[in-house]
Amino acid sequence: MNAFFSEFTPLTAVLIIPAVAAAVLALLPGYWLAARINVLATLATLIAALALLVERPPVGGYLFVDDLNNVFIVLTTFVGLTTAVFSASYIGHELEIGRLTPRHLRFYHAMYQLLMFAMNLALTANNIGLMWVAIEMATLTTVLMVGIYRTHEALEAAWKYFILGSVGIAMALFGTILVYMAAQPVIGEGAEAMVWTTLVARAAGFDPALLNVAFVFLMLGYGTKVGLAPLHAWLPDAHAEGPTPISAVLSGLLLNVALYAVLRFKLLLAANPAALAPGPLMVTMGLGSVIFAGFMLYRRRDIKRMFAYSSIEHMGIITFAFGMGGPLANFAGLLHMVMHSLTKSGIFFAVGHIAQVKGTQKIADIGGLTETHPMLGWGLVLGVVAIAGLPPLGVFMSEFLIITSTFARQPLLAVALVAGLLVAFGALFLRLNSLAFGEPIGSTAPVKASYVPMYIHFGLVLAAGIYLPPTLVVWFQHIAGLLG
Amino acid sequence: MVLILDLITQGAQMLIVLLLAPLLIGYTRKLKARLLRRRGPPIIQPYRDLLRLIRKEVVLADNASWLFRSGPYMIFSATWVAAALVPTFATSLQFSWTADLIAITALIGSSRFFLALVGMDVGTSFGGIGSSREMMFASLAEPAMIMIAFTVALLAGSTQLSVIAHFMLTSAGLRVSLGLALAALVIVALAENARVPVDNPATHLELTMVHEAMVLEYSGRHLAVLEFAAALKLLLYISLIGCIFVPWGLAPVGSGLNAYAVGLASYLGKLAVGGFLLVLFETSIAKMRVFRVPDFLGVALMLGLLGMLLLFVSRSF
Amino acid sequence: MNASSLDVAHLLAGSMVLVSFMLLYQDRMFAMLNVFALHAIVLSASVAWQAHIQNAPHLYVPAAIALVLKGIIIPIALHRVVIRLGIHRTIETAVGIGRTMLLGIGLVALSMVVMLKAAAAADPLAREDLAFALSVLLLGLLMMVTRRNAVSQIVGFMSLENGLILAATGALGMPLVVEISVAFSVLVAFIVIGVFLFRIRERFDSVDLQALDEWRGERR
Amino acid sequence: MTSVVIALWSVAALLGVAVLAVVTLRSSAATLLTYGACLAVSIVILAVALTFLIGAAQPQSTKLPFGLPWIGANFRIDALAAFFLAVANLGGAGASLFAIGYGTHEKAPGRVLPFYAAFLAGLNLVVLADDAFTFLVSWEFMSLSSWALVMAHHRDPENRRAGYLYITMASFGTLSLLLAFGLLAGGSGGYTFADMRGTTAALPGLVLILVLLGAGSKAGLVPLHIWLPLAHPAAPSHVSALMSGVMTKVAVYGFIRIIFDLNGPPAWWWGIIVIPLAGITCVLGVLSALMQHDIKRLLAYHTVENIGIIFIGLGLALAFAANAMPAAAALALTAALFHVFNHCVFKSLLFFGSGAVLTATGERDMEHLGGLIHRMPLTAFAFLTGCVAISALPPLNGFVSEWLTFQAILLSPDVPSWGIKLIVPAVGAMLALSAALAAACFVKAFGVTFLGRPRTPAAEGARETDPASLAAMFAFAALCLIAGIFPGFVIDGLAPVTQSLVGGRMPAQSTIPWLSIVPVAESRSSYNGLLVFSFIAIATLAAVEIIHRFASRSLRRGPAWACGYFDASPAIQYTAGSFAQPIRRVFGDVVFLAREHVDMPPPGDPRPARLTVTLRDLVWETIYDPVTNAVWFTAEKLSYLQFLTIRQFLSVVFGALVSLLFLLMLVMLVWS
Repeated sequence: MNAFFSEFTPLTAVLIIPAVAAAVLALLPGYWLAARINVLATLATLIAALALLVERPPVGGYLFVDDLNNVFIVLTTFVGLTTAVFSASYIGHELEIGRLTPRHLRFYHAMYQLLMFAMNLALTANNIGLMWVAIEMATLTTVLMVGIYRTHEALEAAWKYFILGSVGIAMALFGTILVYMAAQPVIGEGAEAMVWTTLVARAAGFDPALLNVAFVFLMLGYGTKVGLAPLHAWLPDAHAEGPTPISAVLSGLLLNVALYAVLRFKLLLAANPAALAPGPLMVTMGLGSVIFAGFMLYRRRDIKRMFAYSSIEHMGIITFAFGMGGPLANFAGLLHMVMHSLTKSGIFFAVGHIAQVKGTQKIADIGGLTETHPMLGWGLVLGVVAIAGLPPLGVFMSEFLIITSTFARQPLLAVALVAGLLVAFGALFLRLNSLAFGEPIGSTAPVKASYVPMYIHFGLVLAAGIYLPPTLVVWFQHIAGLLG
Repeated sequence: MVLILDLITQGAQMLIVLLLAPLLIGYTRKLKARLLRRRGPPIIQPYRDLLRLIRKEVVLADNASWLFRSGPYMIFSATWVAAALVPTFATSLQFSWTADLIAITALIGSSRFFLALVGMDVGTSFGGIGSSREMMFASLAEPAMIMIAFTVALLAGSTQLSVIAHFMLTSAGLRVSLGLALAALVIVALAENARVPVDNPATHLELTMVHEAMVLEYSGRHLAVLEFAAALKLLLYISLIGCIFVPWGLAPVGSGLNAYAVGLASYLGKLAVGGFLLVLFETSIAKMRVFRVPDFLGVALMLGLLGMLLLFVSRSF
Repeated sequence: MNASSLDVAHLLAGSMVLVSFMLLYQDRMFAMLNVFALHAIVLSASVAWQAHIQNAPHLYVPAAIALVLKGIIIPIALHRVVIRLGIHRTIETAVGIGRTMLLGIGLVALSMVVMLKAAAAADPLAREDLAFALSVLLLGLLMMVTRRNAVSQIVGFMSLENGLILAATGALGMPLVVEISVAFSVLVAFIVIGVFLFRIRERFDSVDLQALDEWRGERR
Repeated sequence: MTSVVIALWSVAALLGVAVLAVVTLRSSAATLLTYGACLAVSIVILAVALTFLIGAAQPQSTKLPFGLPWIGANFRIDALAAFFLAVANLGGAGASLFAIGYGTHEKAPGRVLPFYAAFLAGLNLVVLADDAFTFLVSWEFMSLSSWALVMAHHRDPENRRAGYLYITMASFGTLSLLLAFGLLAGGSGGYTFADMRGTTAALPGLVLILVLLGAGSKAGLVPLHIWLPLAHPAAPSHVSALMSGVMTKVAVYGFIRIIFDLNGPPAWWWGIIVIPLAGITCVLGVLSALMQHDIKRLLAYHTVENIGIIFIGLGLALAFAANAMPAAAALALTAALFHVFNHCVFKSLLFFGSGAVLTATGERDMEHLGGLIHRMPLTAFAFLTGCVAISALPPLNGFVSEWLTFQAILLSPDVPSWGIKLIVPAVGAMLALSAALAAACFVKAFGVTFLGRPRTPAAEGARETDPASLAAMFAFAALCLIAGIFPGFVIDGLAPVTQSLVGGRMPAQSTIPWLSIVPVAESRSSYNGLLVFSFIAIATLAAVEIIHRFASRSLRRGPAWACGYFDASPAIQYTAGSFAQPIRRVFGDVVFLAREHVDMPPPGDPRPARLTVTLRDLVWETIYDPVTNAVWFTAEKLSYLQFLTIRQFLSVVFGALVSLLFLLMLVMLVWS
């Protein structure tokens, strides 16, 4: 399995740096240094990922980079970096108030890098088996991080996540096996029949029925990770009970990685004319998630759990878009995924500091932030405005494209989607009203927080909403074409 | 030549309405007294009253504002302009096109607007009663008036009074809509001029007053101006009815002096008859409770709307 | 490969379904653990047979894992757990045994139809195995959702996983099978450790001595 | 540099001002700086727009590399846009001038200044936008910045509720417009207005409905108006002026742009939808206004009424255009646009006045005011002018546009369609009724606020407001008069707009002798504001002159008489509530299910007698309550899914798997 670590290219660097960093951090005591190394490692990974944009390595038997996963890799490494910066100040505070001990910290940082490694591996894997292993690894690491506070709620959340995740993994594996079985008669036995590039190239000859069954399992298996209703149960608690940087990474990255897997298999089915179109299933689950999450937002009392549900909603939108297909919708879906990652992780940065200041995550015990903590408060307002899909921020552009393009083809679906969005919108602003405005509630002590990551994210979202650089557009359009 | 003649007629009309208005009041009062078996004041009594009021000193409430003092003049002039634009004895007024029927209604509206305001200025309870009731009546009377204007305008194809009058003279047959409009206009006229059964110009029992309540705080020349305005308004409505529904005798454009004489004579006749009918009606009916008035005016509104609907539906097939 | 070898593979796979049914049927703890051990042993036999007929020696590794870990170690460990934590010896069911069996039969029928329909193209051996594997998987899941008892849910999960291994080995020349089975062993190990760690007693639904429903997120 | 480029630079400048405001927040000069800059920029855009409109220049468009990558951000000025730019920046300039004085009283300028400039920028961008994306971005940017302004005084829970309602309704409107554009653009994604003009939408009727929902919810059409009377008063007064005077107009612009310009030829039944809606809006708006005693809320409800008047004109224009009557359509459209301008002027003026009163007394509740005409005479005069204008009384501007609307109604019998024939008379009656009620309402507003005697110490101690505010108010008062006596020029200015939209125009007015206006032909109808004004002026002067010649000069001040029982306590004055009581009796129990309950204690009982009046908002009860309840009910029920046990969640997953497999089986069986 280590065969592909032979030579050190940007591609392998993306994997090796986190792996090594994980090993180092596991041994390294002392918070100050560890945090710095954590940031440096993610920075190096990001640089490597950017290098991938410049010159693309040849397609290997186990690893490969193409336009599609390149987007994900860059996004993952970037958010990984900003989150590391944020977590430096966040974890520092946790250490001061003694919620975490230095022993925990070694574990935490090691796991953080391990998670980065797993996600990058899942993204770069050119082998469905390898990808499956990587995603399982990512799941396990996040399980451990979610439970890190050792509170009852944390353990409960971790345990729930673990069990549901395992079942999801099992289903995904079964789907993978089925795909292999479909490929094996055409391609022949051996690893070649699990290699993406080969599979897609020769998918036309596969047994369509087998592919259909496979997709059901894959959709449910990886869909559990994406957090689509009704497989979402682990997601809100895992977000709410874990450390906030992990919530940011979960919402911002891990869900995307799982979605990436689904997309890959959708490509596979799309390449087989006889197979049932995966679109309708994705559209249904996506729409269901949007509406369901929209309603679930109303009764939430925990701020992090609320935004976790909003993540479910947006994953639903993205799945819906990709399910609709077509160059416009795919472009929009891709854009929406990027925008959501940036916005949602930014929101969690804000929420993390807010929860630390107020010493609680209960929405009822937080109020009037724009007065007591303008930077955090307006940051939260900006984030909610963005996530609610209001211009001029980027999420609006993707929603604009999704709705208009859908309405031209499937009016009723578009109307249902709009209804779901509106419901969610109402809930978000209802809570924002009490969080950011009104009489200040709770501690008004000044906070020493790192605003930089948050505002970098929002700044990017804003910029994207106003101006998308043509190169990016061309790139995304090409991918949208690929996704068909 | 025509222009000059028209200018003269316009000027003459302005003076005539000014002169005749108090006379009409005196005439109606006299008639009313007679019908009630009283002798009643002489017909020219209103002129005397006005002069007397003008000579009296003004007693102004302490907190009366500039609006209270300038209000009467605005009310008077608005009413006067409106009255001056209604063809009385000749259709060819130089400035008749300045304001059509709708605009005249609106002019009366502005005078009422200020009347209601000055009623509230001193800050007594009676002024408030008067203003609020007046506006409530108006809120029904004015739309009714507009409906009437629509009905007539749809028939005559114009909202210009002179054109309408000419049309009525020449080519108007008997129309149901016209009947409805007439009935509505009479009701509106009664309400607008604070006559029985809507209001009683002679009363001084506070809680029944509407118009009187608004001018309660006025005295001296201000009161005189307001009384004059009220008289003008009555004249205006009667001549309006005359001009629209019994236009006979109106001197047409560019006709000779004798035509004008005829027009004048017929106008006086119309006033006399109109005043008589008004008095007859007033003496034969009792004042109604304030909150029955809306029903009364609602009838007018409905009649006007009905007349208009009939025309809309019976138009252009 | 000749017909007899097919029959043997078929027989073994089929017997796994049978054992799954026995698992569903059990309502006493230790008996269930024993049946599970049997389940694992049959699995290892089937995997070994696959290794033999596909002459793919690396498949003996998962067979061995199945035999040693799931056939011997884990059942014993779970015995310990049951005794140590004083878990009830009878299994608390959410759905009655009888109806569970009926459901199970329905699931098997479903998986048969789906697979035979689907894998019509694939080669017969694999197709049969696949059908059986799917039913084992579904039965395992069914067991997880119909049993209130933590241990039996673990057992359900593991039988589910056995189904996966069966499918994986059934797929001719599938690579990474070893890695996958190893990975799964890790997973299972995690679960069992979790049981120790969180001292799960009666019910999967909660993770502490006093039934911890109220620790579920955002309780009312 | 073309007009559109100048306009865009000015918008950029406004955005720059917003940033600047954030930077210079600490300094004391921030207020003056921001509003001064806004004033200057608004005047620039106003000048550009006017020159464009008067010069009747050809449409100019430009394209920036922003927004949707493959179409960019398209901007365009044509006659319509120019007119609305003029209106918007007229209001903007006035509000900025007013705010130079008013803004100094602001407690939290940091929550107002940046968003104010941004709001102005948004207003302009909407009018300039020439593709769906840019339009919606600007549209929602406008809502967002104004939402922030509504939330400026966020500690008051009422304001928070208003802001929430507002932003939710705004988002609803935007999404409706989004769907409308989806129809107009079609599947190919032709998002530029140029493409939309070229093609006709799949379902133009549905587009109309969606735009009525979208633009109507922003403009305040019944039943989508509920947010307006809450949100407009909640903002600082100069912002209220902008929201009522300008933002609703921009919404009207959106309606005109999409329906008249992009949506292809109108169908015969469009008018039948729009006209009654507008009529109901008129009457309901003015009646609700009559029931208010918060002066700013009263003004906000009047905005609803005026929007109704404007939409009556638009609906008539649609009906005429659908029946190939371009001249009539031009008349109706001109009436609507004229009223757009008028309402912008006098509604801003009135909100300025209410703002001045608010700063002078700290009161918005008319029941606590009174007698201000003595303490703030100039404000009173300006406010009175606004009242006369909005009550559609000659010779001011409000009357002219309403008169034109009446003239348009008088042309409608020639429309062949029966629906129109039956609806228009009723709507005409509604219009007349609402005009009369408006007069009543503003007698109440001015009378209770400015006349009579002060009801509270706050009103007692009021002082005249600052010169900047007064300058703004008097400028707009002057505009009311000028537009009222020279309407011909405004109408001629609107000619290119109607020409481009309905292919017709009203006869040229400025050439007519005596500057009177003639909608169709002089034999039909004409009105001359100038002469009416001069007649009234002359008559007044003459009367004053003559009377004073004969009359006695002597004048004595004394206590008011009031039939002898004059009581010193100002509590006996008629209040806003008592003034409206007769009208409430007449209309209220139908429209609001008004109930009066008198609690009259028996003789000897020292309790005060108490009259309680209950009004019910039927629109809210019949439409919004059910929706909110449904949402909360669903949320409540679904929320149980948060509390399942792991096993139950597993069963859900299991169920999903099995059912999907079953479905797949069925599909495959059917397939083979």
